[in-house]
Amino acid sequence: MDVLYFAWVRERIGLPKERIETQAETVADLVAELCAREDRYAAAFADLSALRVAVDQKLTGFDAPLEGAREVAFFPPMTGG
Amino acid sequence: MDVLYFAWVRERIGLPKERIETQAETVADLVAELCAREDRYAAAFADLSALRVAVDQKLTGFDAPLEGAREVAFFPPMTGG
Amino acid sequence: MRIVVQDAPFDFGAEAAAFAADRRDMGAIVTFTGVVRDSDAGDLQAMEIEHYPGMTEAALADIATQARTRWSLGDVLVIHRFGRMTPGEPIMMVATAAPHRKDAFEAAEFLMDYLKSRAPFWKKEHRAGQADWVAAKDEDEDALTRW
Amino acid sequence: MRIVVQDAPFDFGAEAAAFAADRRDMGAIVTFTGVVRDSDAGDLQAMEIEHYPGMTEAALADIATQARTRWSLGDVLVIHRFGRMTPGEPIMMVATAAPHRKDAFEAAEFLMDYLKSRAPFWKKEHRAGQADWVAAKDEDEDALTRW
Repeated sequence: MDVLYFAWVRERIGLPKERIETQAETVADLVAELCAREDRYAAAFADLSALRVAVDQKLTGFDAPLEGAREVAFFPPMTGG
Repeated sequence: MDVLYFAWVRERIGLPKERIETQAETVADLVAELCAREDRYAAAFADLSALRVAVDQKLTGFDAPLEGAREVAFFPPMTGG
Repeated sequence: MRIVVQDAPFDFGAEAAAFAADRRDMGAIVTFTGVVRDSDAGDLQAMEIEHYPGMTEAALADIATQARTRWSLGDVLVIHRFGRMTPGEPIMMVATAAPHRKDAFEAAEFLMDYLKSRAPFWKKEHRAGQADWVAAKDEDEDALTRW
Repeated sequence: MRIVVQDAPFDFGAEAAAFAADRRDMGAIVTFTGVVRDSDAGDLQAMEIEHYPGMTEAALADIATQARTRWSLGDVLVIHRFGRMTPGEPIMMVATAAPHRKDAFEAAEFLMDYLKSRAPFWKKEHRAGQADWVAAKDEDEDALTRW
């Protein structure tokens, strides 16, 4: 699965995109896996209320299932316009 | 005093502007004077709720005093924009 | 603040561009343009707009000044034509510049609502063989109650 | 309906003019333009906008389609830039064409409210020696509740 990071999430984790092999069933499970890996992930995901997630380019919640997902993206609240 | 007419009020009365010497104390008094003059005025002023009035280029009501007024205008509700 | 009342056509794009140019301290620009709309039957030949010279300019300036008092605005533009125009031609425009979008939007809507019912313009529609004064709509008068 | 996501500058006046041209059946055209606003201290060097290619276009198209479902609109335009821009430069614009002004205004405000908080753009402000991500405002999220 492709995992993408944007804005300060990208900066904290140190890369825009990576390929991750995972059995995580939900977005929250994936976040827990990543946090367990390295401190920079734990730092980026420390406050989930400050983060948004999209699965296959659609905004969703951290309880969203990952079955069949090809792309997950994490980013801060959007500031367009 | 100059009395001006716009839109269908102008068309019904048949002129855009006339000079009127009057002792009318209010707009309503002036309207009564005009209506007494000729049928075309009575026709134009038949329904005051369908008319608006400005004294010296400021929207006002039919009870407005005319003392010192130089210009009175009658017209239908405005349809700008 | 700029108020223009004229019979000549105006160039909406050029006016919008000039109004928006170099607004380093204004994050939000809103424009509204009113266009002569053809009748549903497609038989409108022309729209004719009569106005009250002198009062028109004063009423528009008063409405624009009220908007500047009520919202935090950097600038206001009002252009309104009179005379004869055909379907598809711009009748008028307003533009507002504000630091924030809420002010720019609200002020533009306020300007339009007041301009519709409080500026001395009257529209007449010309169709084949007949000409009718446009009646004011209750909803336009009602729109003022929200301000 | 036209959705444009690009790093190049766009010509607001030309886009507005093209959008408004020949709208014989649309009486009301509203445009909103967002401009890079300098800081109060006047020390903003640049605004940098990051986005999520693919999702951005889909999100903007979805928001525009929602607007067309909710209001009687003839057309919708959304242009949004990404990359680096300086104070005074347009960031984005929306335009709506409708038979009546209420629809054109409401749809433009709806587009802006959703675009602010639901399209994947992130702003970073560059000042002398520092760069900060712009924080989302509670009031922008709250603005969605009115629709």
